[in-house]
Amino acid sequence: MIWQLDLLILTLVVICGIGAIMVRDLLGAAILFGAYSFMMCLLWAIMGAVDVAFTEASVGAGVSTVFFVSAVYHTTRRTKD
Amino acid sequence: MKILGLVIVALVGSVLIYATVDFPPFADPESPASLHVSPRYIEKSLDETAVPNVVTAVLADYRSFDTMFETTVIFAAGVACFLLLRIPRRRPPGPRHFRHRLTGLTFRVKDGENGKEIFLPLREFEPVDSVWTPHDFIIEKVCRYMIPFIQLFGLYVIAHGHHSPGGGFQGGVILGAAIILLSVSHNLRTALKRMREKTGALCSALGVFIFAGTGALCLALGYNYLDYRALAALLPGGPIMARSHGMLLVEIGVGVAVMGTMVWIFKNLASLGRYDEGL
Amino acid sequence: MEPLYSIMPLIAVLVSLGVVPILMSSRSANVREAWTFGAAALKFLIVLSMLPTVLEGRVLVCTIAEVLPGVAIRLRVDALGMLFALVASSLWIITSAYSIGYMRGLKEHGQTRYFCFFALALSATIGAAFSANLFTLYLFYEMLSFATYPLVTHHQDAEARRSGRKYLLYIVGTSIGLVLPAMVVAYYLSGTLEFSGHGFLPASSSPILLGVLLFMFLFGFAKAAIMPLHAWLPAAMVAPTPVSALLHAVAVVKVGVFCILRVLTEVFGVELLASLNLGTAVAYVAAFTIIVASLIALTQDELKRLLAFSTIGQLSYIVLGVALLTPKGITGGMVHIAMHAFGKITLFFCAGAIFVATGKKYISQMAGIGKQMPLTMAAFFIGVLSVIGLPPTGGFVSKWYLVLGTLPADQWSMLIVILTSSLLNAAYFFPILYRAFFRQEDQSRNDVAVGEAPLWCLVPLMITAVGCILLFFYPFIFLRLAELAGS
Amino acid sequence: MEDILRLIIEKYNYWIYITLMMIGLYAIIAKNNLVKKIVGMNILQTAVILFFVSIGVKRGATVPIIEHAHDGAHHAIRAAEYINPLPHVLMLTAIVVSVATLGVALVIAIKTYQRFLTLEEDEILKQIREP
Amino acid sequence: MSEHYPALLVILPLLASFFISAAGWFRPVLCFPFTVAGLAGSLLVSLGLLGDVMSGGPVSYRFAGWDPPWGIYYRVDHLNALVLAVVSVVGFINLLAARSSVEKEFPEKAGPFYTLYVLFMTGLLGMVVTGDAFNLYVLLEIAAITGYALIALGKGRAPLSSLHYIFMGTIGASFYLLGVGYLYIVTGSLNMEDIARLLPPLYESKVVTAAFVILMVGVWLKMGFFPLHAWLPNAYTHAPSPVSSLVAPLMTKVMVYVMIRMVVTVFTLDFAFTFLGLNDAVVWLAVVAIVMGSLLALSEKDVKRMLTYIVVAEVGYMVGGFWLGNSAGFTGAVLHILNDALMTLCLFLAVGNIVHVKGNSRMESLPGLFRTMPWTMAALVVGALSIIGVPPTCGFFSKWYLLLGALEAGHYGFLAALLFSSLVSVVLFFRIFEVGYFEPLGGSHGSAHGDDEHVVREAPLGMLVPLWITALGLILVGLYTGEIVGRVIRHAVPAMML
Repeated sequence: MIWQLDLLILTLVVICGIGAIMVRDLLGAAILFGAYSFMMCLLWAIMGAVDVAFTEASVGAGVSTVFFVSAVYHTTRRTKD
Repeated sequence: MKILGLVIVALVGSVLIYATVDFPPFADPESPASLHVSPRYIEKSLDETAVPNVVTAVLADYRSFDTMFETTVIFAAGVACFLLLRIPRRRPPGPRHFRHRLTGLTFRVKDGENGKEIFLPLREFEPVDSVWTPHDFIIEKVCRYMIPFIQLFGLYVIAHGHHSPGGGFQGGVILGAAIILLSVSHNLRTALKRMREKTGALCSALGVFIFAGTGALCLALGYNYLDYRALAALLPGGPIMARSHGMLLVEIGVGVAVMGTMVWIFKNLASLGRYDEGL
Repeated sequence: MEPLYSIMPLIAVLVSLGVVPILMSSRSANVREAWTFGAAALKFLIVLSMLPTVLEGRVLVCTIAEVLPGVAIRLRVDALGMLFALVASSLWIITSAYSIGYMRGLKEHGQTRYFCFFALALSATIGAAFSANLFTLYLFYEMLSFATYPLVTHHQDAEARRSGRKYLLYIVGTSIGLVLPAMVVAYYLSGTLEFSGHGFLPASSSPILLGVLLFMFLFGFAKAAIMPLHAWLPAAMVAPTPVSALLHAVAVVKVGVFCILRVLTEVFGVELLASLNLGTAVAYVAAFTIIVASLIALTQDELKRLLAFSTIGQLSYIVLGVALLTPKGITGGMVHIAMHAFGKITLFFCAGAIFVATGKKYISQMAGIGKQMPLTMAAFFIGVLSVIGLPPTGGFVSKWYLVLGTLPADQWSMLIVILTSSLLNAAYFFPILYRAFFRQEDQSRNDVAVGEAPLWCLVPLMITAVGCILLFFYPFIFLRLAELAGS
Repeated sequence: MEDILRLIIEKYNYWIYITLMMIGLYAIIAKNNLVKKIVGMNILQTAVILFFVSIGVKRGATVPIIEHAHDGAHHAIRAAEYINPLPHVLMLTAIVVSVATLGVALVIAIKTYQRFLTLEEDEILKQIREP
Repeated sequence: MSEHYPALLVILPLLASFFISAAGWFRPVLCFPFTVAGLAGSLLVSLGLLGDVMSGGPVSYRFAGWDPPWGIYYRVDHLNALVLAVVSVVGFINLLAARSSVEKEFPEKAGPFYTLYVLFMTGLLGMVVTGDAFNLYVLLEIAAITGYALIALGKGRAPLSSLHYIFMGTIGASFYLLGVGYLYIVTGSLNMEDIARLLPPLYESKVVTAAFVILMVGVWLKMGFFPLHAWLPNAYTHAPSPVSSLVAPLMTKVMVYVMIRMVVTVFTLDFAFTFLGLNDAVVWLAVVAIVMGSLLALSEKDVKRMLTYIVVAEVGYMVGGFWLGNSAGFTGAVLHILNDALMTLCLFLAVGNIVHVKGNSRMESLPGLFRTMPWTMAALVVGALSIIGVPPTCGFFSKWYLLLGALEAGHYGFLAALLFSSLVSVVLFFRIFEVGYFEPLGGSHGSAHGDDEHVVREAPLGMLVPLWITALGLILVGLYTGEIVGRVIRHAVPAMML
């Protein structure tokens, strides 16, 4: 485990998380959420949880994001907050 | 609402921080979690189940009952999406749109006399929605060539889950993602041709059934539920290998269920239950 | 003596419950009434069949289900219960007859429902009479509350709705708000709720707690209409008269009083009450109710309301008698259940008969009515005598015992209360009789010739009036039962 | 001071999970947009998963896949050499649950949108109050 | 076969779900029979289990043949045997009643509806029977996800209510999971009994305290305990009637069971009552829950919504009763799980019938109902009497034990709250009955007072029969309270409370 990398990714995770709920565009939020999931997946891979990381990569960063995008596509991108 | 949110967050956060102080240090090999139950999994699983990937062994054998319900959760979510979104009604009468495959020209076709539908040869024309949907040649082609490899990889992940990271769930998601990719890069109709709605839905239920059925088979053979040793009566290799085989069977079930459900949920979400063009 | 296990009490309770489905399914009025009668007669016979055993001093017991540790739904026929059941079941027959006349005479709607709930209410009354413990008593008490609600609000109009609301508020409010916690406390203190002839509350508990408990029970059983929780009774007079008659002269209010008697004699026990001097406190509350209710009755113009206030006063006689804690007083109080029931039901029947025949509800309209309806008013006169407590009517017997009861207790003030209230009773009843017999009716409204009420109404009230007189000469069964219960 | 610093550094994974959890919780409670709330919900769930995965970490241990499994030479496996696999198993399940919840939540959000034509909670509530 | 009962209990509905789902695609007519078969199977099994437990003591089952701390382990003692029977009975009766509504409201989606129905039941039954803290989480999510979907099926604002339920439910479940994680980090185990064995030396640890708090908050969120109840009324009101009458009686009760199980088996009473000493605070919270639930119910104009607030108040009964910390309170709480499940089922079924005939359950649609729907209203009366607590309906007896427990604990606030809520229930229900009884059917006042003309427009028999089974069940359970307490619940009372 390289702690500098670890710390960097942890910070990025938090940034992506905050970004996902702050950005005023739902599509952007969805993509940021995908990035968040991907960071998370990296983090877990670093921590040795390869199976979990694998799952998160395919589910969190992959399928979840697609779900989000299709939901946003069928509703609206507009948001007030 | 914002203030309430902050107050609640502060309250919960303080409880969590309060507790964290007493946590065993991070990554401590002497922490209780590392000493009590898990050592047995690491030390014995190879002997007891003949599966080197401890995660798979625990997932599909020691705690297989959890995993069965995990599959059930996914199945339930699929059924839920279907129940809520799917619009079972037939297409409302009115003009339809077709695109000529070669030229990309779009035709508007009205229904014939007495509401009879006019069929165009689907080899040359494809139905499209009234809204214009772009199609990109490069993406279509690249994806078309990638998808078989993705699927192959998915199968590998399921099959090789005993020895490397992966297993039914991850493989199932990858297989499902392949279909999703197809419908994103082309359109939903194309994906529906590859995997009809009924097939996906039945896969979803069938996967759960394979899992639960394997357990019930063990029960029928006189062992406890999901005790794969029972399968030694049917498969070669003795009780330990039977556990390994049982796990494979179960992982296949999980894979089938997850693939079917992921596609199923996506189809409903992407077309609002109408099963037309999709995204 | 050993209790006798018998299923008879259960049958007695269930008889009227059993006819409910038949009543509901029958479309014909005649069939319905025949069944009502049959059930009433059967119930009376069953009750009567148990009388000899009870007179021997034995009790009959029937356990239905053991619901809580140490508490069962259990029926037990003892002397006091027998006394009450005899009164209620015999009067049910008469009231059934009267109901038929009244309901047909006025062409009331919803007669099926009426008879169903009537039967249900009777079941609950007999059940209360035969309860073997406080819990069973409470069960039937509540059952009676809810079964009588549709009867009270039978007219289904705005006034009935208001009165029904008041009725529920008082009755159910007090039973849940006061009796239930009191019962839980009693169970907590003693671990049992069983009646056994003497109190089960441990004498060692704190006197303040016991005092509070006693008053929770006293006011909690608001059916007894002890002031200040009496207001529901005049309000409930919107009900059809047979309901008022049976339920508010016999069943409902008497169940309330009966519950208080049970609490005084079986939960606390005479010794405990005497040692804590709580009897006197209860007696004062009762005395207050007697006097105030009589005074209010003086001001009433609607006959049924007047009767209601008279009932409130009379009920407190019973409580007063027992609260004196002397043998004669207890006997007097218990016998008064029967005596007052016969007297008051006669009066209600008369009021109803007047209403059926003439449509009149107010005393001020009743001038000269004694000439038009001589039989009814004669019965009314007998009822009045009984309620005031003058010979030759049954009311005299109970009042005599009450007066005797005050003497050994040195309760001169109570004696004065009883005598004063008798005078007040006379003061509010005699003007009615005077108006009925000696005043001429207004000539302007004399164009319609009015006769007696229909026979179905008239006969029952004659029977009860005769009953009042008979009870003066033959009160022995009731006296014997009351003495058995008091000893 | 040094103690606090050590506490912070020693458990920084735990602090991050608490931060993420608070972000998620805040989004669910305070955000107005339904999809934002769903995002927050997912962040909350991943935070819990991060916590569990952090429990499993062991210094000096490797991924829980036993090497040289079938090479015949059977030497004793020491638990300290491998990362605790149990939290991983649990979290696989938790991820699945979270994606299932996500799917259902999005579908219901779409249903809500179809009915009210907005995803803003305050606007929906306004529509309900004054139809 | 009987040694496999704990597994069969959960497996039968799960296997049925496959057949129902498949039948939905090929022969939709078969969906309902498959559902009935699956749930009837698990009903029989649960009754068999109850019998086994009553005669032979607790039963346990090792899944996949692994021993407890390593494998998943189910354990059935008197407490969960009773709750299992309740859950399966309620689910089965409601299923029978659901058929007519489903055929009327969403005939083409019967397949997925019944699939979710059995999965919901699977989740609940599993939650009750499991002895593994994490397994409980998974089953909780099954029940939750199916519940969300079923609730969102309703009309009007149902999707929004369901979405709120999802948010709150997910927070609750995540908190639960986090609590389990906290326990895991200090003990290293997930098996409930194993955790209980390892915990005592760790009581001083802040982690255990925090785990307890978080876990309780999570569970309370799920059951709608007072300050955390905001999602409940909307979700249960706007759900389709067969769903409300399924979710409302069961979900809260099962969560109460989970709370009891967690405190009794995992943390042990020593920790929760003696070490933390939170009882008084929680009981006061329950008092607030009861009072507020009753008051909020008073302000409602819709019968179904009013019932949901009654559910909130009833949750207060059970939580408060348990936290009184004595035998009578515990008995009352457990008995109330049984009674309240039946009572709310009865009431929601009755309201479901009204909705089926009238289209909604607002006060305006009630006039004249005693005349047009006598059977439904009569059953509603029975249910109401039970909620009020009138003997011999079962509601009285649990209230009795609760009162006794409050008295024993010297907690007069709780005692007063119980009585208060009973009185409020009288007002609540008689308000309904007054409208149904006094206000005439049509506009004109006189017409309803005519002759006994029969204008009966009842719900279909398929809905009436289950309703009346439940209503009679209320009385029977009341009469057999002594048996139930003496033979089952008394053995479930933890030794420390005796």
